[in-house]
Amino acid sequence: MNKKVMQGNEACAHGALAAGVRFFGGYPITPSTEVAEVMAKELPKVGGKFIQMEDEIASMAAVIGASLTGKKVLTATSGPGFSLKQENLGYACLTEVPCVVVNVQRGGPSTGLPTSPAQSDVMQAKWGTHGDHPIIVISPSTVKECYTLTVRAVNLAEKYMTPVVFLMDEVIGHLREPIDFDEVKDLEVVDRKKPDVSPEEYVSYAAGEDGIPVLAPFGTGYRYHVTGLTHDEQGFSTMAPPVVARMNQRLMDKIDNNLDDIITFESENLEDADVVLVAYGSSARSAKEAMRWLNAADQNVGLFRPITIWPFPEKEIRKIAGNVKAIVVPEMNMGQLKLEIERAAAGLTKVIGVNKVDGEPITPEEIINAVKGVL
Amino acid sequence: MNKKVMQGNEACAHGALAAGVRFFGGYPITPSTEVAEVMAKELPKVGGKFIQMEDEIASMAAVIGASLTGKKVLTATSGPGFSLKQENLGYACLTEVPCVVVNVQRGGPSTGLPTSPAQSDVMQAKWGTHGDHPIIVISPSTVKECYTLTVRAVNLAEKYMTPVVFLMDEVIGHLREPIDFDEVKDLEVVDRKKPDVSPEEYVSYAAGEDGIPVLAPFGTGYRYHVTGLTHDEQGFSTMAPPVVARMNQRLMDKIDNNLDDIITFESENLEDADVVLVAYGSSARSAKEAMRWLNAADQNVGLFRPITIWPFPEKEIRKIAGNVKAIVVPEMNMGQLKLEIERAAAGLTKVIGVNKVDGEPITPEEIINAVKGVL
Amino acid sequence: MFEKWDIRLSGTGGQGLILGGIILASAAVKDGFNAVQSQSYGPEARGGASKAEVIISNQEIFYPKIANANTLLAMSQQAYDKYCVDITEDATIIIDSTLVKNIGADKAKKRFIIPITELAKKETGREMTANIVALGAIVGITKVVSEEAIKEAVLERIPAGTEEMNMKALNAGMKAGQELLQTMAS
Amino acid sequence: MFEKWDIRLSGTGGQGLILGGIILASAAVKDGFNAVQSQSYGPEARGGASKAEVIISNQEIFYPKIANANTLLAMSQQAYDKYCVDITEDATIIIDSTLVKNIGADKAKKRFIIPITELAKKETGREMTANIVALGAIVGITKVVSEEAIKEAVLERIPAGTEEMNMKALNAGMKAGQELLQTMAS
Amino acid sequence: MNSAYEKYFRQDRLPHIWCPGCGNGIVLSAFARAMEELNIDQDKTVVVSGIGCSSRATTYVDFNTLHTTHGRALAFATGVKLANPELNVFVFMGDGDSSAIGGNHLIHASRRNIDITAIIIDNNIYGMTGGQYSPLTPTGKKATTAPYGMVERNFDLCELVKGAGATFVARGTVYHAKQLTDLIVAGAKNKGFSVIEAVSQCPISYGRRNKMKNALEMINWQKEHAVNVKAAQKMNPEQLKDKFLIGELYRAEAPEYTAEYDKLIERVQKGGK
Amino acid sequence: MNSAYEKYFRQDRLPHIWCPGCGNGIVLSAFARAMEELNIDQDKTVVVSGIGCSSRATTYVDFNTLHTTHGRALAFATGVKLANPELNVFVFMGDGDSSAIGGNHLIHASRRNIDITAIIIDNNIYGMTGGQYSPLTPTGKKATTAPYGMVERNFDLCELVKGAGATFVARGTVYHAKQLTDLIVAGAKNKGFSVIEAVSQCPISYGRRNKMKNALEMINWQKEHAVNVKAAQKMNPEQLKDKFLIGELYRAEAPEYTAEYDKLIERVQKGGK
Amino acid sequence: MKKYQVKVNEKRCKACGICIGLCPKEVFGEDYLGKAVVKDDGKCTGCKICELHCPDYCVEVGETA
Amino acid sequence: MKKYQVKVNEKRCKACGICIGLCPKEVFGEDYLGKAVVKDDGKCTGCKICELHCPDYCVEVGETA
Ligand SMILES: Cc1ncc(C[n+]2csc(CCOP(=O)(O)OP(=O)(O)O)c2C)c(N)n1
Ligand SMILES: Cc1ncc(C[n+]2csc(CCOP(=O)(O)OP(=O)(O)O)c2C)c(N)n1
Ligand code: SF4
Ligand code: SF4
Ligand code: SF4
Ligand code: SF4
Ligand code: SF4
Ligand code: SF4
Ligand SMILES: [Mg+2]
Ligand SMILES: [Mg+2]
Repeated sequence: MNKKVMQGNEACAHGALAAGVRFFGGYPITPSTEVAEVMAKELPKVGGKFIQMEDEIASMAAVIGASLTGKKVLTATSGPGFSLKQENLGYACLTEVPCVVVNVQRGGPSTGLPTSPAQSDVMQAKWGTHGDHPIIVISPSTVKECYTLTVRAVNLAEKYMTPVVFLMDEVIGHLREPIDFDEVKDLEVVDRKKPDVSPEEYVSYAAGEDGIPVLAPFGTGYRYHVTGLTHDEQGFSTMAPPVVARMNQRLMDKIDNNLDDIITFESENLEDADVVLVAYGSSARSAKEAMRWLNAADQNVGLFRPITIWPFPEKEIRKIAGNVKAIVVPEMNMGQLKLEIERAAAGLTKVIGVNKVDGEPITPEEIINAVKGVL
Repeated sequence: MNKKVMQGNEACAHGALAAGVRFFGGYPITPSTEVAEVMAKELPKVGGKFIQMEDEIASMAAVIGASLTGKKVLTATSGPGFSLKQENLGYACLTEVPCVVVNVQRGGPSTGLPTSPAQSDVMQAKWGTHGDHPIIVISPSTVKECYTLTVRAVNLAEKYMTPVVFLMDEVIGHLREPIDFDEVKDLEVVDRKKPDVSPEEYVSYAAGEDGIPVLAPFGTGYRYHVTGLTHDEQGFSTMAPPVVARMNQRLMDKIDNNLDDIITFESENLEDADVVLVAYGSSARSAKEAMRWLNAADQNVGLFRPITIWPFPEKEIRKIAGNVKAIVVPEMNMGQLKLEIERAAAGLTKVIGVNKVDGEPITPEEIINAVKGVL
Repeated sequence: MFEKWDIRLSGTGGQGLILGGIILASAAVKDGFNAVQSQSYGPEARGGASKAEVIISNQEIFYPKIANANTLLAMSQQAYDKYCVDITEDATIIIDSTLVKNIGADKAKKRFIIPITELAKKETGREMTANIVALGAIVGITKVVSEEAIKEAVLERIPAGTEEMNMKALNAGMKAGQELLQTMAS
Repeated sequence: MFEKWDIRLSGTGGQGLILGGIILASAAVKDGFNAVQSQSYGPEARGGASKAEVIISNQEIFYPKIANANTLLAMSQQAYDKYCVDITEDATIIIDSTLVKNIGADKAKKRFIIPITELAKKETGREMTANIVALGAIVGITKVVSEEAIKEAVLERIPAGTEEMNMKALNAGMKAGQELLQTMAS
Repeated sequence: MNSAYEKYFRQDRLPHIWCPGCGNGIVLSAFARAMEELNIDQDKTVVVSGIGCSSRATTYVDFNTLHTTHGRALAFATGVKLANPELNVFVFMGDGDSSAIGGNHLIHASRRNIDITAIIIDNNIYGMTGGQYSPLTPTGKKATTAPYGMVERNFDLCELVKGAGATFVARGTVYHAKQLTDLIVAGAKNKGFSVIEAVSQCPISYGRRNKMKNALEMINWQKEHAVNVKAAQKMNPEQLKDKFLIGELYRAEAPEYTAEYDKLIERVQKGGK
Repeated sequence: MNSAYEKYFRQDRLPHIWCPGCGNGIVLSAFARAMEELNIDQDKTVVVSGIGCSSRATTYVDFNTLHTTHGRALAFATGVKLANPELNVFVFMGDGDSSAIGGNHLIHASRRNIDITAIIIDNNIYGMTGGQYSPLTPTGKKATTAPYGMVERNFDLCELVKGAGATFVARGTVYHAKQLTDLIVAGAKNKGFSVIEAVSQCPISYGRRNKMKNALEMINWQKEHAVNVKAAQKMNPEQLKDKFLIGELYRAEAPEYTAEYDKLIERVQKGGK
Repeated sequence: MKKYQVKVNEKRCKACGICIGLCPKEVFGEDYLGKAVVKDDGKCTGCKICELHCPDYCVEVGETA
Repeated sequence: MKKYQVKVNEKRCKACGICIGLCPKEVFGEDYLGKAVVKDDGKCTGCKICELHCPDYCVEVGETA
């Protein structure tokens, strides 16, 4: 046993370091700043680079630039900063440059409640930038997961050559819990592929059978072009409709064809549940607490916790919807993932939101009351 | 008859002028630039102000600042610029400052296809900024509507004290069609309410029964505070949960309680349609053309065209879903509003997308083929 | 009767073809028709092939783009090569022989070859007016809009002070078109 | 048996209560318990009332916040007034009488009044160590964690060079707590 | 202070949220005295700020106040001023707010020479977020994101806005509180874009970390290191080592933007081109 | 040109998309010749650009090329350079790209003195979007968004970056194409942030609207209005009226950012604080 | 010689120590919480350094008789 | 005196007129599309102004015998 009490934000930073992140570009913002602060302190020790850029737009740009040199990269922000990163986040999606963007959600909209928790950037994490684009969004519920899932986020980014949004919330970000470092010391670490052909044969955006391109680090002898314009396999801009269609489709497919690998979730008591709670992030903790009490009172209540928020575990929800009286969705927002759950449920069951936007976390009691209303 | 052949972008600018817009702050971007160019030319003539700001963030800020002096304001942009405006768009939502944001959609993601049409910012228009927030989004299908609906957009902004997104696409923006100015000369124009109490009694964000606050123009003797922090009725920041909850709820309610006034749509042949096409923007023109041919071939095909995209005409779609074999949704994206339609349809019917992201508009033939597949 | 003209004006950036399209659409509106005009851009709306499309119809026009033109104007070799294949069976095609030297790729039955740019230079001293000459030729050949309407429409859209020059250009084009039409008819 | 401690440390920014909470949670972990620590911020995490919460349990801790504390430390008047109402029926409440002058708003049956800040100054010469004195008092009174664990935890989290001073503070707190406990028990 | 205090502060909003010894409060009183000296019409005055401790200033002063987004205050203010040039517009910003995320708006307001007076409270740090380095944190100093000392070069803010075109550039300090009022008055009177950098102290997030144990020590540091620009002319480089200049540093004549726009409107409405 | 052309251009990407007579092509050949003179390692060189006509440069030159988002080229480049300081980094930007939307990154790259060479093609206009005014459009000139003449003041770009801290600042023109190559070479050799403003012509979106009928006329305008900074020293204000300076305008010594960061790493890894 | 009365709004004083340290005449002392208290305003010269520098507007220097 | 051969890559020439106008020796003329054509490179002095200023890299000045 090698337990250390650590904050969620700190754990995220240490997870990133363990995953091999060696470049951090960011801009401070509550409640995510501790991620940057740990990186500023730790990166030089391992020969990595930390830079506080002039704003979030520049931070996002800097990590993309750094990633193109072959480094694993991270940036961290919260609501307003996440809004500012959107344009360049879209650039990373299209140019297929791996990077992890941490968003520790706080109360919104606008400057809102900078020190209060919320989960109101869930839809923004998928739809925040213009144009159709793929995205992977992962949401931790414990401090330990802040560590382990950051490793996973970095792995997914490198494997699928894509930005991954690590969607935390203020409760988890500032919570301190023990992590047993013996348990997390052997996590798998994935590195992006290197070209296995000579520079002459290399075609940057050709993408093999898996649909994932191999981008050689700048400076290693493979000269190619990267652009945010819609481009062809050679990486050069094109307006030819068939090429455009093909490239856009591949971009989506590289995620959509690998849902089984990308989507993870936790579930409990689904078998003969009358009501299933669907919750993520810190709200899933409230939901678990509620379930503990409800089960103790012999109520058949189950829990489904999406860990991968996007792509959304649609299939699993559909299945649950067919078997229950109601799905109850506690979220610290006005009902966002609930919309997607409703869509997936396709009228098979009621979907009931437990929503709260007053800057306070949802309590187990509030969930219990909602469940009692339908049982 | 007083017809003039005009471009969609131009018509939008002239509509804004007719609605009383007297301030434009923008930053050029294809394919929206003509809106700015017309405003630059016309505003000084009527004593209004045009400014090209240093970027889209600043443009959004400037129009909000100008609106607070009591002016009606407009800004215009496209994809990447719309991404950049998001943070301050959220600020306008929370501070309840009326403004109209034109987004002439182009191919994305990222820089994408700057001169090609797309409809891939539909979800972004609702979810692009962090935090839960209300938004009104309107989408025109003809050049005439670029004029008349811009007037409506300005009216709604002023009436509901909220930003309105005017969501065009490149096809409509650059299309030239005749407008008969005799037909549009008497459009209703709405001005925001003025305080009907003395400065001493004035409470900026108190909001009357209608839930809409009255913000006195700066400089008229009503001194108050505006902040993007979550605030109380006096406009000052607060973290008190009940106040936060109340203010956030009112913000949503002022839209949600007025759906009948805000939501408009066009429908045709819904009565005994086997298939209904749901389309908006320029794709609705392709859909109409398709319907014309299908009806000519005695097929029972109807059309539902949301003019207000957000809030979404959910009730209407639910009703249609109950009566048809399928809903077909042509969109120049990978299926965005389709998701919302699926949700609203709640499993009552099939929802089939006709999607295209190659930079070309959807042809009537493509829609006809999709319909034939289900008939 | 359902009447519909799908007209494509093609050439290079800077030739004023979009303005030509607008004028044509305006003229059609003056004649009481419905009309829409659109164009497609290269990556930057400059250089390379340029095209403007005009649809004119006595019914409402929904879909505003043209797949196959029934009238094509080609004012550059590149544009000719690119667009002469996307035409209807009985399309009319009008070619500026000053700029298009290799003709033959198209399968048009009604092909009119006119040295439009040369004519513009000769008649007005300025190549710039080639688009107006071309409009004249189109109207002269197709009669898609009335002479009156096209004149009015041209006058509305050109810079003040250039009226005379543009009328000269328009008339030259119409005359060339009509003459050619008669030659072919006879 | 399900054992759970809901401990709230309250005072003003700058008193080091969050560090106190972290140390307490760490000590609990050393003792083999589960523990979580959280805090709430004012608009800027500085000034005004500050609170740190620690939950210690022998079971997994899901919901990490505290509604009603069963142990409350109050190190400012404002914090006392604000938080002394949100406690369980049988809560233990520990008050720094150096800073809290008006006592009585709470309904706690187990109320311990200790001049924590004064004690810190006296024992170590530095008010700064009041948080450690307070920790000592909490442990002395509640025994929520072992003396060993709290010592280790303190030593792990304080700046090098201040070990002696902090041990003094901790011991002073424990002693004060234990003494008071005995007095009350007797 | 008293009369200025009573007139220009929102009494019901005090005490402010700033930490003990924070320089923001002192700058704000210097501002209030300047308003008094200008005998300004509160109804016709807009005070805009960004996000940061310093930007909370707008909560406390009794004008039309606009607390905007981080870094964007000048862009909002530009909209206010251009839409209604009759309004007096002042802008409060922090060093990070104005020169990091807001740097672009700062140089463009300077370029346009729009009639706005910007008061930049320079406490060398991001106070609000707890002490990260800013573009005005001196090289070598510590911050939570510069645990080994600030490795970047810092701006000379006054040189920056001068290079960008501001027509009134001054620096003051919290210690020289009276002069600060004078500089704000002079800036307000300049018909164009005026920048007053107010060197201030953040004992909580900057001082402690950089071996200045309290506000008093920091204020005394200002006293010892600031040299009036006029006095500096008679000093040699040796004497000026480690010192910074205060006072009116730069002035220039240039057309003011909103006035030029009004002329444009007049010209256009008369049919000009 | 020939050997530089063959070596440094992506032959298969030409002809470029620029309009007839556009200055971008001329600046790019000046750049290629500079690369030849520097005998640069293409594999170890990254060329970054933003969005605009000028920024299309990265399509045509045979390096590691990165065509980014509008205004952000320097922020991307900062990431590239800091992550791998062994790479030579050049950045192409337009006047709008660098000084409007990208102004903040420009001043921060200047402040950091990061070892990047920025070539700003100043054609006084937004070319790509068809002729809107930029912060470098001279007051009074016409643009589609300044139909009555540019009402704002324009930046002096070189003064701006100097005020922000750049350590090498130069201006060249397309007409003085050989000198432009020399300036790029000198900029590249400066260990720090170097800015070369390349005055260029956009006949399509700027010239025509401002009574210069073609590229040739615009190039000749450059010839007639540019004065070498050395020659200028001997000229009186009368003679310098309406003229602009070209050549090396400013140089300074300052620590380079990525080198400083490497020192920091060394210090930390040795256990320093 | 003029006489001055110095008042501290104790409620609002945040105990920053500025007035105490800056007053050239040592007019102020501090209470157990570090808040400023007027020890002896007889020495006050009316320079108002304290008033100008109190970040919380709690010091008031008035002229008496 | 050295002799020079001047070549124009006609395919790539965009007819901008720069080389034609800048050449001090009037070596270039233009064809019917405005493209540069070498009229007489006998007069060429090898100054390379044309080559340096062609935006489309179509002019090549070579030394001959
Ligand atoms: C877009 C955005 N990014 C980051 C933040 C977080 N933030 C709030 S204030 C601040 C910096 C404040 O520093 P400064 O401007 O120097 O003001 P001070 O607090 O020191 O007065 C930051 C980074 C934010 N609110 N919005
Ligand atoms: C965020 C964003 N805003 C606006 C644009 C549109 N845009 C593309 S290039 C450009 C300006 C180009 O001007 P400049 O930088 O001077 O380059 P030039 O084309 O003149 O070489 C603009 C505004 C964009 N692509 N992205
Ligand atoms: S953190 Fe610093 S700047 Fe902010 S209020 Fe406290 S002392 Fe002032
Ligand atoms: S628009 Fe101007 S800058 Fe752009 S390619 Fe054409 S001439 Fe060059
Ligand atoms: S006025 Fe001067 S002397 Fe009097 S108390 Fe204040 S600082 Fe001291
Ligand atoms: S300066 Fe003000 S706040 Fe500070 S100690 Fe004196 S009276 Fe108190
Ligand atoms: S080298 Fe000089 S003289 Fe010869 S053709 Fe070129 S410009 Fe003319
Ligand atoms: S400079 Fe080049 S492109 Fe221009 S005319 Fe001469 S050869 Fe042709
Ligand atoms: Mg600061
Ligand atoms: Mg330009």
